[in-house]
Amino acid sequence: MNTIILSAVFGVVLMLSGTFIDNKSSFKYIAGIALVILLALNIADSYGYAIFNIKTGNFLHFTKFGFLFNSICIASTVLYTILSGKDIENVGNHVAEYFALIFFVLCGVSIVTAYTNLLMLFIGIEIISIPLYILTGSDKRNLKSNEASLKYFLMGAFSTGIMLMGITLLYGTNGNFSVDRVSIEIQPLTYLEVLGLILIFVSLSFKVSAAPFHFWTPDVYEGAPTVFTSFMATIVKVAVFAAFIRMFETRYGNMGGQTDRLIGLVIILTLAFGNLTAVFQQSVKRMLAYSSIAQAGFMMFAVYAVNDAAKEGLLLYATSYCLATIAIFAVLVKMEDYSFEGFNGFAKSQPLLAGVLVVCLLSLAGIPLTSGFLAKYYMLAAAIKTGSVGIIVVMAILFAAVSVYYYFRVIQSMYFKEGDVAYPAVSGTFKFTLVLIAVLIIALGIFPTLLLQFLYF
Amino acid sequence: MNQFSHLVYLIPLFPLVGFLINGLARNSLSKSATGIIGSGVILASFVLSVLIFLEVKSPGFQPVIVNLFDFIRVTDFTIAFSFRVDQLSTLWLLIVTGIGFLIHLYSTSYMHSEAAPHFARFFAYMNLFVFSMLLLVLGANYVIMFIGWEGVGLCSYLLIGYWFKNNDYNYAARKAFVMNRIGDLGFLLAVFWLLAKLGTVDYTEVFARVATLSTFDITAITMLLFVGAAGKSAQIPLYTWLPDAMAGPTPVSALIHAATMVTAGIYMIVRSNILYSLAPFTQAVVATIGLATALLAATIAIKQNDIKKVLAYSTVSQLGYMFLGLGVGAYTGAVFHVMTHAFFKALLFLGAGSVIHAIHNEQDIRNMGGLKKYMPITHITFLLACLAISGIPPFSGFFSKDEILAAAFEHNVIFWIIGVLTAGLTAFYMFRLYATTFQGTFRGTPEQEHHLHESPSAITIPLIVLAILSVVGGFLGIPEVFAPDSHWLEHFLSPLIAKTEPAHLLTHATEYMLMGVSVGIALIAILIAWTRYSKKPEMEEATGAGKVLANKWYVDELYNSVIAVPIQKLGGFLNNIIEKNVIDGLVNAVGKGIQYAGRQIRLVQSGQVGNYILLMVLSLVLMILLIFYGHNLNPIINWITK
Amino acid sequence: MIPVLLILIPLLSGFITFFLKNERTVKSWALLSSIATLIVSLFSLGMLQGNNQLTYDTQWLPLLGSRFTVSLDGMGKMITLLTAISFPVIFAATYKNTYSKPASFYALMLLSQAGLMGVFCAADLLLFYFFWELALIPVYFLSSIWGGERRIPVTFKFFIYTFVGSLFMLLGIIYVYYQTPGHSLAMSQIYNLTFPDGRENYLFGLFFIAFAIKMPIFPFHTWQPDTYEQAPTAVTMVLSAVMVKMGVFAVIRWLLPMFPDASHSMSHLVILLAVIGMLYASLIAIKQDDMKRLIAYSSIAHIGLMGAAMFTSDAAAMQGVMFQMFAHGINVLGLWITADVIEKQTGTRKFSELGGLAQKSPTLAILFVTMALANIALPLTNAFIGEFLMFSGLFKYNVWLAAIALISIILAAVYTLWMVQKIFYGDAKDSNLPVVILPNGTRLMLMILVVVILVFGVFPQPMINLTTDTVTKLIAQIK
Amino acid sequence: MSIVQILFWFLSALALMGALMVVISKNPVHSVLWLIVVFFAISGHYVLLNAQFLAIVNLIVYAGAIMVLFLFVIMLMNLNSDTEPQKNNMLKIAGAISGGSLMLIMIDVVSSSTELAGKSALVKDGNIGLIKNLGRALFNEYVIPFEISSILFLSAMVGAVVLGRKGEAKAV
Amino acid sequence: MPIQYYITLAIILFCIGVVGVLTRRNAIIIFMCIELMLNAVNLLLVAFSKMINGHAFASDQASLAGMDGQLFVFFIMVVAAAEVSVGLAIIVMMYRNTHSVDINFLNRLKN
Repeated sequence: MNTIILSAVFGVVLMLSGTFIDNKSSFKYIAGIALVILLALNIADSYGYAIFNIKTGNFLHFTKFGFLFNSICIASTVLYTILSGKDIENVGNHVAEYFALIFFVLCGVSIVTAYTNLLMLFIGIEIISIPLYILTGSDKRNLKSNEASLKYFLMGAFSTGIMLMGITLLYGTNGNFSVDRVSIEIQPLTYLEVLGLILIFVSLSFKVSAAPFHFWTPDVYEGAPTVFTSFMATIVKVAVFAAFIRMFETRYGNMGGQTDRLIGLVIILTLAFGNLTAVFQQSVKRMLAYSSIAQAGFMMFAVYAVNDAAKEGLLLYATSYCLATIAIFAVLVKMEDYSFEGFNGFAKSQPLLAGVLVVCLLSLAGIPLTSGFLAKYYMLAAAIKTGSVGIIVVMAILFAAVSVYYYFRVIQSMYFKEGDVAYPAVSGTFKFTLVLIAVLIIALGIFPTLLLQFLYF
Repeated sequence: MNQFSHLVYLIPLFPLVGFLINGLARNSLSKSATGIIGSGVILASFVLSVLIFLEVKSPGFQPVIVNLFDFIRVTDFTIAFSFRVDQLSTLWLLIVTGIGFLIHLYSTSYMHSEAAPHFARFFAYMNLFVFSMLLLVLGANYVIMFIGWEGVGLCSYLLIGYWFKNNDYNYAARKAFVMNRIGDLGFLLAVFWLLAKLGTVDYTEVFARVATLSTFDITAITMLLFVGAAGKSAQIPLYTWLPDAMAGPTPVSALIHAATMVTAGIYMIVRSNILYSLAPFTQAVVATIGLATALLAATIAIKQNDIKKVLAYSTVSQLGYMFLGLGVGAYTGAVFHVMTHAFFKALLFLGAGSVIHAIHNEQDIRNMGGLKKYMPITHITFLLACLAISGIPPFSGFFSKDEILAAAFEHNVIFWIIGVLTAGLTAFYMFRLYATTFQGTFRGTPEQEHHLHESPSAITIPLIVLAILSVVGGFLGIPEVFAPDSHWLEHFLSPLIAKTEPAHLLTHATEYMLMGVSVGIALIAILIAWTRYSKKPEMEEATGAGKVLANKWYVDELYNSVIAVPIQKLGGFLNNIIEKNVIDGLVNAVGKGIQYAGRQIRLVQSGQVGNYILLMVLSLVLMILLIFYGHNLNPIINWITK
Repeated sequence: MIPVLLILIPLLSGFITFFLKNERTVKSWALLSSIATLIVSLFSLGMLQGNNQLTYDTQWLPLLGSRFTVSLDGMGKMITLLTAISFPVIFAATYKNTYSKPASFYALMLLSQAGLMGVFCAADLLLFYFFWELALIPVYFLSSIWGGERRIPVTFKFFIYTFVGSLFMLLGIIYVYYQTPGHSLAMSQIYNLTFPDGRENYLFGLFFIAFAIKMPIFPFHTWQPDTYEQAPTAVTMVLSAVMVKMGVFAVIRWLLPMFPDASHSMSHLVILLAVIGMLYASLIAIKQDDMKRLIAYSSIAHIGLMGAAMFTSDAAAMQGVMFQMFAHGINVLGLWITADVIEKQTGTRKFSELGGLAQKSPTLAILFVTMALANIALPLTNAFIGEFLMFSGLFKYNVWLAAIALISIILAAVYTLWMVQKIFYGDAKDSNLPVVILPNGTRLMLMILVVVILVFGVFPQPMINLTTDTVTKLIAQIK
Repeated sequence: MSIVQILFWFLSALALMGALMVVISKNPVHSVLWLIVVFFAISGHYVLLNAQFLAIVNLIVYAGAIMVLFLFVIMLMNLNSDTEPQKNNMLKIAGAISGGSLMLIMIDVVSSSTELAGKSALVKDGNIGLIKNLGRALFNEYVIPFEISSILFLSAMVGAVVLGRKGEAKAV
Repeated sequence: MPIQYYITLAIILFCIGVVGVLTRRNAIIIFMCIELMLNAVNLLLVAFSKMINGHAFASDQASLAGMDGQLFVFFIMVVAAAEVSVGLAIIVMMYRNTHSVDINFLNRLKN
């Protein structure tokens, strides 16, 4: 509960501080400190030191998994703020509000990682979504930003409608909105429930940009101000996965025996769309958008498998994906040219940043020694553990290989091609944080236990 | 006793040391030092060989196996690096080291015009060759023999391509090596066959356990071994490398392509005679091939104008004889012919070398003539050798050839007829060569004539020695018909030769008749050749059938178009079409396909919200359909998702 | 501790190298550290099996049932020795070569050595996979940065190709993991698995593709000639001397013992492919005009033989494979070193532009010819031993296949001697090529290699003995 | 047919017609007005189901506030029927067909759902729709979602500020 | 009333909304159609809540069972209101820049 309340409070604080403080650059410090406090209190909460002892009834249930997920999201946001705080200031005048919205999103995140009631899922998703509509459109004079915002909004609202229909149908059968497993024995689901679950599944797939409900993703990610794309593509996306897995790990774990075929199809489609389309992209930013779809395809395995390995894997995946993507975006934001050619010769002018980028890209591509590898490993392991070794796993493998193609294009540009990159001077903190991320990626790639032990201790 | 036999490892060691010294210190040694080292080590080997021979000759000698170390030892089999001293190997030791030494001696003079490092290189190669040949001969199992087998092939390659600046020589060298390798392949397969069936390649054990092999196995093994022998001993179809090998310096031709290396095949078959005796089919094949080779090469030799080429084809022809002998079971005869042939063929080559040396590397006999007055010693020795090879009694060739022919007659009259015919041809082309070269008048340039001289003693001494051997060598195997029980060689080798059922002995009358016919035909041929070519040598290009012979029955061209060109074409096809377009093309097509798919799929991303939502709704509809109405699709879906 | 040292020395010194400035320092440092590795490796030779210095085991990923277990058996010792020899030889032989950013170059080289050592020492499947990839990444960078003209697409293809293969292996690993009773990936556990009917063949396929691409076995080989041609020669040496052995090694270490039945039932197909590949590569090699490409194809042919021999389940053949791994590594190393020297000094690798080098550079010619002879497996060179043993096993497996495969040794003679002839023979006057001067380090290294070639050609037994334990165990496992 | 039934059918027909007209009307203003008709019809249904509170809230929030907002925006933009170009007919048909098929499928699934067979909604009676009960529940059990939804409003407010305020400096 | 009627009605309304979203180009109309969808859901929720209540009503007239549904409707309205404010702000912002609310012109971002 700490996190939900405090993130809301901090959001309000930042919003209000906008009226008192003129200096744009001070907000990121405030936000940074607030985030660190939030992180600390979230961790404290996970060990039972809650400040607010509120009965959450059957709406929220806090678990280690949820707390750890929150921690990951908040910690990622901390890194994000350190790396990209300066760039947020460049988006527009409402810096305080942007940070406030980010805090509101975090509030939504901590709701969807802990909900036990469809109402909370709905509200949580909306709390996440609405600030994102706004952040996407925050570059108000930029037509692309406008367009992205409107597209996102229209489709988001539409998917909300679908989700509500799904929730309603579930309610119609059960008479309540709880997702907790009521009885040990698994009863076969009714038609109505299955239909409702499909609708909820579709809507959540939309949120995590799983194909064929991913169409908004590339456009929105490209149109949105790059800093916010970074935020959306990482923290928000993995949080929705937490919601997703919560939905299907509980009462609806077995969608009438139909889950795996549906999710299997979605996984294949997502991997295919994400990876194949990313191959053709000319802009790194848009490529990353498609890559985020592809990564979502892999994270869908957690939803497919819903077992212990899946949960562990999702945590690891979320972490490594967030770390790597945030770092890449942090570097990308400062580039003038988002095309692949814009990176030509980057290694020469910025060897350190290039090195970090390489680690991140390798992690995204799932090369061993980076956490991305173990994350993918866990996902595949989770899928295979369910006993169905088949086309989808092979497809995942093949598409993972395809993904190497576009990730390595960046590396090729940076290291093997000649070119001049005009890159602004970056602060020591920036570099340090990037190196920290790289180290984390590698450390987790060798000892994932560093992270996953928190699930059990 | 056997004190020297146990030192047998020194015999190959000497040449090896010579090779190392000459090879490594080639830049610092003077020519004379090189010559002394190079020839000296062979002499040392020869001396030791003689000592061992004396030991072996003594009655009651048992073969000595000198085990140096385990070459390859794996769970299934062990191959020892060991040498075997017995009658056969000792005999070959003498031939190899003896003639080898003479040729080395000869080379010190013949190759003297080479620069010191190259001179040293030459001797290094020669020493290495002798070393390999000795390994081949001494090895106590097929693998060691194979080591020497390939080693002589290598040295042959190195020596043929000794003048590496000339690309034609290089091609010839490569051809020799590759053709040898084809034969080696057969040898190797035979070795594997033995290993697979018997788990050993050791002669003693193989021959002891030969009874456990099926007839098919034995036939296969012997056939494969024969393929190896055909490669090394230049039999049909693998003979074409030998004439080309004349590209090397003449001593090389003498050493390798006459006296030693080409006899390796004979050695191997004699060594394996116990196997061959059990494989009548193989024997028939061997005899037929040998005979065919003898005839074919002899016909070709008639129309050759290069002095060395003639000799080369005569070598091929004589080898064919030896195989005929092997094929009809006259192992001793074959060995006997190997020996006599080694004497007179070395002599012929060295004589030819002497001639070539004298007229400054001219090899075309049409540009020679009348050399007998300029080079008396060469002339005489060459003539003796020609007589010997023609099978004129009492020269050595007569006895050995006669033995083979007699055995052939016993076996099959047709063999004998063709054999005699070939013998006639041999006499004809040899004396064509002799007459064209030494009789008549000199047809070269005046400048060449001015320089004509007899060769120095380092060349003539070996000639003389070999000439003596050519003349008297035949007395080692006097046939039964002249003096009963005087065939020394047969006695000497008898412990190693398979005991076959006694051939129905020819009556003395028949035998005399056979001898008479063959000698008569030879004499007639000599007469024709002498009279025809000493006055008016064949100067114009051959036409008609002669052209076919001059062009060696177009066998080279045939091989070229049937084997070499198709292989090259196949390589080109694989390289340019299959590799680039099919296999790599397939790999690249996957990449291209992915890019293409990416290009196409991205069109779905039209940018239109309406389309996006439409697609979402459609997918939703499909999903619901799939779940609720998709039972009919179950097999397909299960296949996809399971 | 030995295997840990073998991995750690290059790993750490590799990282240190990144921060060294001076080119000389970098080179000396790399050379020194690789020699240190070599000493450690030599040290291991003296240790008997069962010596606990040869294994190291510690907790690593309890959640994935994977432990950090490294150990050396006979084959391990042999192949790590090859790796340990290769790197100092490469460093010394190419000492005179200059690279832009030398620190990165040598650092990556050392890292790839660490990866290779890891692959050869790993006794845990996941650990093995880690190192398998770790060895690949530095090579990717090395070739892409310092390679030839078409380096980027070519190296990339190589990378993707091998990566796809290893991903399949990853699937197999995961499946195997769930099959083990204690959910473990330790070698001891997975060696004794039995799989449900039919599954074993699929699993075999998953692993085999990875290894076949790496070796490479026809028709998965097309990455190789291009990569060898485009990579900087030092990297090509690593690739062909050691890295392709990863595939062979992996088959013996993992594939055969894990799936003996499948290996047995699939052996026909594999051997057939391997034999086709031998002939195919040999025929193509005949038509090459580029020295590097020719050696590349010849390497494919040689590896093809190893690929065929591995699946014969014959002890002698297996010994041959192990021996040949070492022998081929040494031989091909020598060939590449010469190729490098010739290319660096004459500026070309094309046979059509070379010729007559023997006249001006006789030492080089002699050394090269010796190695060329080893390449065609002439007796008394090390390659003969290996090929002899392998062919003997292949022969036992199938006479016809062996006979067909043997044709490739004839073709080997054709193209190898062709290469010798075009480069060294002929008249030097025809070409305006400069004299090729062997730098001292290169000359020394080539001489050492030639000595090794000959010594093991005459006295192969120590090397055979080294790997006998592995073979015995393996054969027992398979049968 | 009872009055309830008559009302039900009437309201349903009204709602459906209104909904159709929302979609069909070319003039946005008409669409808004038809939507309001739908809302009224639905509110009528609420009343019928004895959910008075929701009926009122529906009218106030939807018909009153939201639709006015819509209307306001439409007026502001001065949109009329001429300004909206029609979609490509193909797309329209495709949209209609897919929407229609969605409807058919959903209805089919629901109607073949056995657990709903014979169940009916309690009309007129029941007191869960009363404001007293709803209010009590809202501030007791539902206080957490209730409070949390305030965050939603906060962010919507912030959004309105961020997006609505004029005068950003940055050019495209 | 039989619950099926309500469900059918709601689904029809919902799907009319969907069709509207699919066939119109005016962003505001599309948005309105989405609101229509939400209302269909609301209606269904209320109907379900009364169905559940009716179940309990038979035994206990004062039963509050099924109230969740009506509360949920309340929250949906809350969210819808928030959404509308943001959505209209976005549309207005868009209109300010392009003077159009036609979604077909939203095609700067594609492929």
